[in-house]
Amino acid sequence: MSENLRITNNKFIDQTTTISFKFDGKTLYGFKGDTLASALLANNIHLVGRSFKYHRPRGIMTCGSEEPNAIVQVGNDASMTEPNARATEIELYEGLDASSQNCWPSVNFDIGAVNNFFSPIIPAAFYYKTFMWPASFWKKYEYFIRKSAGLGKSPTEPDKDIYDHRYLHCDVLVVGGGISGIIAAKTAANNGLNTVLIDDKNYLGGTTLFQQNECFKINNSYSNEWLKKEIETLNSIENLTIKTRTTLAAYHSYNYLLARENLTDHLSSSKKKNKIRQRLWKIRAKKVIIATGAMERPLIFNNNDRPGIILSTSIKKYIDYYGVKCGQKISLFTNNDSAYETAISLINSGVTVNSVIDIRDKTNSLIVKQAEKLGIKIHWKSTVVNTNGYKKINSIEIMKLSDDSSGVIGKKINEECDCLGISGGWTPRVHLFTQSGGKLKFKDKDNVFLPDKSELDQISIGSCNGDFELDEVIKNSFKLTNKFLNLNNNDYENLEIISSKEIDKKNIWLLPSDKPLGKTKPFLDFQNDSTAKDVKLALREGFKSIEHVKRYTTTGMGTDQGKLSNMNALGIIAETTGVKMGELGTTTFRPPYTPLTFGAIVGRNVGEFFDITRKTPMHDWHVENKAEFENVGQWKRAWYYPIKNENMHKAVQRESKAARDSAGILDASTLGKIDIQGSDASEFLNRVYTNTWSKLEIGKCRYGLMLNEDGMVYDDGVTARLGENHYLMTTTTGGAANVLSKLEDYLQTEWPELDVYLTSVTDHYATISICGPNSKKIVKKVIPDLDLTDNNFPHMSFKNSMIGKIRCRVMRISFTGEHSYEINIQSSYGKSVWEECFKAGKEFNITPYGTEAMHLLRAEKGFIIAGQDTDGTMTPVDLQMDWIISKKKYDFIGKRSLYRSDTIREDRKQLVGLLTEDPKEVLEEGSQIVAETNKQPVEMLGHVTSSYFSPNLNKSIALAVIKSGKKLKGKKMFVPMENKTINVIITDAIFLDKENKRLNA
Amino acid sequence: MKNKYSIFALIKNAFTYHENWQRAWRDPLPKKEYDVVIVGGGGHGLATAYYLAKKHGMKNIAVVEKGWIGGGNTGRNTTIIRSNYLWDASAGLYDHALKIWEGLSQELNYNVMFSQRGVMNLAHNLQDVRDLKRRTHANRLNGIDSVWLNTEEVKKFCPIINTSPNIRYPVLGGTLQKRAGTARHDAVAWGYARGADAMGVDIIQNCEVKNIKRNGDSIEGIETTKGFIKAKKIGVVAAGHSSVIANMVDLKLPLESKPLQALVSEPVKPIIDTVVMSNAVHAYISQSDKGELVIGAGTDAYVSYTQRGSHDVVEGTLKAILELYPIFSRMKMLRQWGGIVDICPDASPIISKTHIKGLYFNCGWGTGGFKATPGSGDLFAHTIANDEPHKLNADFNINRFVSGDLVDEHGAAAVAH
Amino acid sequence: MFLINCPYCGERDQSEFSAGGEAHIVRPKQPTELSDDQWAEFLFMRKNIKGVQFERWNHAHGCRKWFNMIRDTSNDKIQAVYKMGEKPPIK
Amino acid sequence: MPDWNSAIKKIDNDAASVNTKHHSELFISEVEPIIKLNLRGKSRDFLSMVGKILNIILPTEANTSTNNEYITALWFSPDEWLIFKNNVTNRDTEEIKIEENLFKNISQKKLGSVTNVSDQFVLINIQGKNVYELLSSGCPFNFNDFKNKKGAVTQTILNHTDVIIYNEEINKINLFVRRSFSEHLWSWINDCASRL
Repeated sequence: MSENLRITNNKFIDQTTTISFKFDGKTLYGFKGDTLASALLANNIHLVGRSFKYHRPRGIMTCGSEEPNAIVQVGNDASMTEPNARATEIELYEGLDASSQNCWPSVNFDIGAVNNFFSPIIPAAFYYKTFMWPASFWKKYEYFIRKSAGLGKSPTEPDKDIYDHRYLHCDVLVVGGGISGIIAAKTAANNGLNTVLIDDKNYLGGTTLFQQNECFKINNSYSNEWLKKEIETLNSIENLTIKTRTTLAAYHSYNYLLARENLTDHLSSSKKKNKIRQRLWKIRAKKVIIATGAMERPLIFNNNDRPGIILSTSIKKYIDYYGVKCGQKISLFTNNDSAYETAISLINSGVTVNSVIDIRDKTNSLIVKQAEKLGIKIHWKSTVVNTNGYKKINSIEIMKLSDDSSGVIGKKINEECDCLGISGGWTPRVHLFTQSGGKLKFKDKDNVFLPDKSELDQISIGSCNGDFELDEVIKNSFKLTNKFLNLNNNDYENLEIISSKEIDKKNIWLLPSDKPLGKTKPFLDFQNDSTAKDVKLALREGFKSIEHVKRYTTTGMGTDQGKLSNMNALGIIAETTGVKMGELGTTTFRPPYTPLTFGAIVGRNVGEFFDITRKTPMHDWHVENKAEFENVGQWKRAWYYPIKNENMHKAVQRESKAARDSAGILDASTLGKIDIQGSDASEFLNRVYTNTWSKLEIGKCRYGLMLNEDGMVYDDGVTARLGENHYLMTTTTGGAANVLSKLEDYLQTEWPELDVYLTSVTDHYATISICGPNSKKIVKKVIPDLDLTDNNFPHMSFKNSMIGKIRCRVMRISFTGEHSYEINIQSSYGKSVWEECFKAGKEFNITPYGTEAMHLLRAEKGFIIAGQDTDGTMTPVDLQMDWIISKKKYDFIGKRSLYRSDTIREDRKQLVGLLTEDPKEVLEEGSQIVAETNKQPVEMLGHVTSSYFSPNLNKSIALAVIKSGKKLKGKKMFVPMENKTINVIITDAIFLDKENKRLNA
Repeated sequence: MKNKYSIFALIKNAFTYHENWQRAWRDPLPKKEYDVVIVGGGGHGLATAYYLAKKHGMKNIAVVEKGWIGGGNTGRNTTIIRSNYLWDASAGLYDHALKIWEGLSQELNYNVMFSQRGVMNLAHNLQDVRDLKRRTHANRLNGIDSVWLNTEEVKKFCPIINTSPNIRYPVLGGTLQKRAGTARHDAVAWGYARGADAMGVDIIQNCEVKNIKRNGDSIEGIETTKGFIKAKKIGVVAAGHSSVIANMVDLKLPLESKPLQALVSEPVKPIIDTVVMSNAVHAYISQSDKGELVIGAGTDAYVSYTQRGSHDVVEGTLKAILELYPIFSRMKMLRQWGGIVDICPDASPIISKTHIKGLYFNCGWGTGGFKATPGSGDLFAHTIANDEPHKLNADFNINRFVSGDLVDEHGAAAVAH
Repeated sequence: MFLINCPYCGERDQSEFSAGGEAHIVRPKQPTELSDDQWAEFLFMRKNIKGVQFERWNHAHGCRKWFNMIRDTSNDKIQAVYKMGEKPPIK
Repeated sequence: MPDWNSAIKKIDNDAASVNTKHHSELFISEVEPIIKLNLRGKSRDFLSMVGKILNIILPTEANTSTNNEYITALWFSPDEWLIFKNNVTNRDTEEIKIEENLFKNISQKKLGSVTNVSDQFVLINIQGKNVYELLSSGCPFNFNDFKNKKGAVTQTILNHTDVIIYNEEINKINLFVRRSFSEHLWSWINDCASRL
């Protein structure tokens, strides 16, 4: 560490604890409390990166989140590396390993800097004007453009860190822990309001914390000492929650705000382990007080981008807060009073201040007088016309401004320096205010955009509201807070405040040089290398809107999102076009305020918590029996149960055969189940299904088809009439939630006169489906009391019974075409009853089958699956299910749509069966069907919706929808695949047991 | 005559410090009367004007834009271009556009950076597989270069995708259209504006339409913030604001305008060189030429003209991104924004005459209008010039909502783009 | 994220609700008597208003009740909520 | 006689029949299935009939509950309530009696509906100082008033899952979650609790 760059009497950081870290592979030392930036500066390292386009050397420029240049790659572990981190925000920790970005082979010698040489022919937006010839070469050009783009490197392995979310509801949220935020938070909390104060730094106090100057005093103390005492009292306030290292990222409507708390980034790697890295606070505040302060602006002049050129107040913070000298011989260049505070701090710390170059005519505020008293040389009404030094500034050239300040006059003065502080005035941080939808107004006197109208319950106070002088900040913050919260507090009423006041303000957005503009490099956006010349070029070419200029020149599109550049760009546009800044308006500030990790936004919802996993009561049995699972919505359904080395095909063939030969058992618990009660239950079903329900006998079941209002099939299932006014409806697995919500919608909105209640019982029941010729024997063994004779218990009926002391409901319904029973029992007993069925079925080789075999079995019978054989464009008529549409009913959901000119067409796509000429050839689901083979392009008549090899028929079968399919039975068609064409015959959609003998067997 | 853009022009202009570049387009005051007024200066509107002038010999054309050109959905989308649509009508429409994209930079003498880096659509469940295969077969027969990839091939084409079978919704395969890709969205608007302007089209910015004046069943002109402009024909291409314009003539459209959000990360060195979309887990991603990851979220379910959606949607999208690309957890969202998309019930657009003579609508592009820009402009220009649709947009008429003959891309495009 | 005042449960986060589109589009009592045009009007055509819109919301993850909301779609400001069947409190 | 099984796979192999888990300032336990009935009705007759049968006045104020020695009734909406037994009792006999009695007098008399949802929901009890820290990790509901209000009820979402939360006592809540979601939520709750 270069000792001479540290001053030792600094009180803010812990100079007794040394921390070692690496930068570009070199081991360096800093202190606890340093940022990476302050530690680098203390090591006399200014050059930390290269710019985006020209690869010009870039140094640390600020001390905060608006830093455009000092962005580094942190860590080199493939899973934990972080690109584009700001050196000014990284708290130093033991083992920190950072490196510069966007340079090769090194930041000191960067090949990419050749672009700087080409800069004359690559002005803003040059790429729109070239790389077009020859057309086929664009791919090659693009390869190089892309290669040179980007700053840091993405991790290449999954993140090992954990992120978290937390909701927070409060009366008052105060954003910003500077002097105004502290006053507001204290006032709110002391008056019983549940208050939260957040700040992105690891301390409270803002810039006042290190403002120790005779010109700024409160009640006879230095302003910083007064503030320190205020901060000390905060901990004892009951209603106040303070969150430091917490950045307000986004301010959404209805006072919904997102803040990111950094929990471990400042800890050494051993201490980070197993801790949550970042927590995203989702805050709902009744009232919001924004106290985010203001940002210093750079000045725009020739070669204003060299390492060693730093914002003036940042230099002050480095010396006063971190005890780091940014240079030994510092010049300051300003258009306002702030630079004088810096000059005085530097002198007090023994740093040489060459001079202050001030574009204003002589002014005599308190602070300027103090500077003069200390003997600081001031160049009034002067400007810096150039700077020198490639990798670090070594001198500046100063000239007098002409009378009207449009040019420079007189002799050029060369001043040697190793650092130049610049201050172009202050920009209120109105980002959050505008994010929330607030409208800005422009204050000409101060050249600032300030909060004006807002829809939300919020205020801005302090310098983000345009108060820049200490006394105004305190008085107005307090006054506004009182008014906003309807309080009559007088804590801060009678303070005696001494504050230097800025008398003169002057802005020249683009400072003149002795060279023509074309030969200068006045940078606006330091990261993206856009200059004032680029902005002027855009304007010349007709890009007048501020958004056009931004997009054309990329000004403000760097990782600082224009925090430093936007105001200057606007100023230059205003100066060039003669339009007032207030009329130009600003570009929109979008969330987040500073970049937010994807990890924090997602929180714990990764890996197993990515999405909910729903399980049936028998799930563990399926797992124990080696089932493969299929995702159906959020459900895990047993897909098939391979034995030994069986592949899916073999397992499904075996399961499907067993179900027809003897007995199969299926977990059908995922089907949606809705309990329907009420005196109008039958009428309700009449309206929601296409068929008639009023005459269904109690104890019987019926299949129903539900349409959308547009006439297209939506869902289907079997509904049982449990009592006079009582039904149990089943829906598809995937459709369950939507069907219930749709039915509720109709009941509550369209038919409130109906006395009907719907209650979901999907999870209450486990459903065990047993099918096959031996199913009856098995059910008999499990429920001996039940009379299973066909007379007593025919197909499409149900019986209530008991298994032991537990009630159950057995339905004789079938989705496979086999003789089949569904046992419904309370879910807690599902697994146990399933196991009993299995035990009872053992002698019949009962075979568990999964959803794939189920699909195969129903296809053999030509039963549709809503969502597979339908796609939202199929009517019941298209499905050849005309029989299910009641002709007698006046109305049901979707009925009218069935009679539109298109839906009554006879050549619509209709559901048919398909058989392949070669019975072994299984069609691919989704493949298209054509009538001619030798034509290109050829009309596609339809597609295959379901296709299987049927082990029971020993041939390939398929369901398909085909234009005019009904009429085409027996016709030959073709399924063209990539490398062959398959011949098929259109058939009836029922392949097996048309007479339903098996159902009643 | 406009200067031609080329590397030589750049070198030549370097000698004069680029002080002599011409305006890309003029900034005219509106004339009293135009043959055609296009309402909406986005990509589609500017392209319409361009093709009206270029292909239909019309000279007296204006584009009126209430803000700045390209400032709506043109400048807010995730720039994906593809044509692998399910239905013949859609495939015809979008592939017509894709073919124009392929020569657009040269045609406009403006580099729109059309980058055919491929678009992959992933399948995460068995129904996805069926749907995507169905689409691929249909595409192949329609002459569109779409192929099915199994999981290993997906991984090979884009190695950073998490194709582990142990994730919540494993990747079961996907489709790839190699001719698909992305383009530089702003450049499309600017390029068409420059091209249209060169042929005499007046591009009038900051000119908001306040009312449409009609005389019985035909239109007379538009009342704007810059005064009344007489027009023989009016083509409305106002995207999210289509209903606002339609309501001026008591025309109801089958549209809902909803917030659609997108976001970009900070720029990083190339890490993903294709476009990957996933409907089932609602995420799509590409990387811009600047290095930013460009990520699209879904729409909110409610109507809003605020250009802001709810945070839950962004969170849900990034959740899906991290499921598929866990390596991006430490990447940072740089900027997030919203647009207003007008969505038809069948997720297909309307390019149509109306029952009012001289009034035409091009709307309902929902979440995926950018990719169609050149085709949409060409076909809409045809429809306006001939007062009847081109065969490629005949199916996209308003009347389909009456007859029921929808072009239902919903199933295939829960998340379109 | 809106803060929605469910007329039954009180103020809740938007994530508990689902949106149901324009309100007061009454399902025709005699659909069979409508022309295709009239039916399409009911089925698909929407005002899609920029400004004050009447719409339906459902407290899907709370009391499951549908209710009406008056919201300005140009700024998302909710002006009132009222129960199904009630008259709008604002014209 | 079939056995009942918890919906949540037991990871700790201890003897208890339900899952329990200790964390710092939190104790989380699954409650053995008890009778839960969903009641729907709008009329005054409905309310008085329920009152007569159960000897309880159903709460009509939003987000509240009522209880007696045996039963607690939670408000769901103006026409929907959940009632559950305060203690595990002899499920197979007593439950059926209550349910059948209500069903006969309410559903069959067209006063409303009565639906057995005992196994529709799994009941998880969470107590300790960190209860609301845990809940606010995944729930947008404002618990500021709720947490001090014994008997308060809310239906909301916790980590994207529908839940019903009942404030049994200060820092002690009952959480009802649909059975098929319960194992996932249990896992999330414990993951979250381990990091509070």
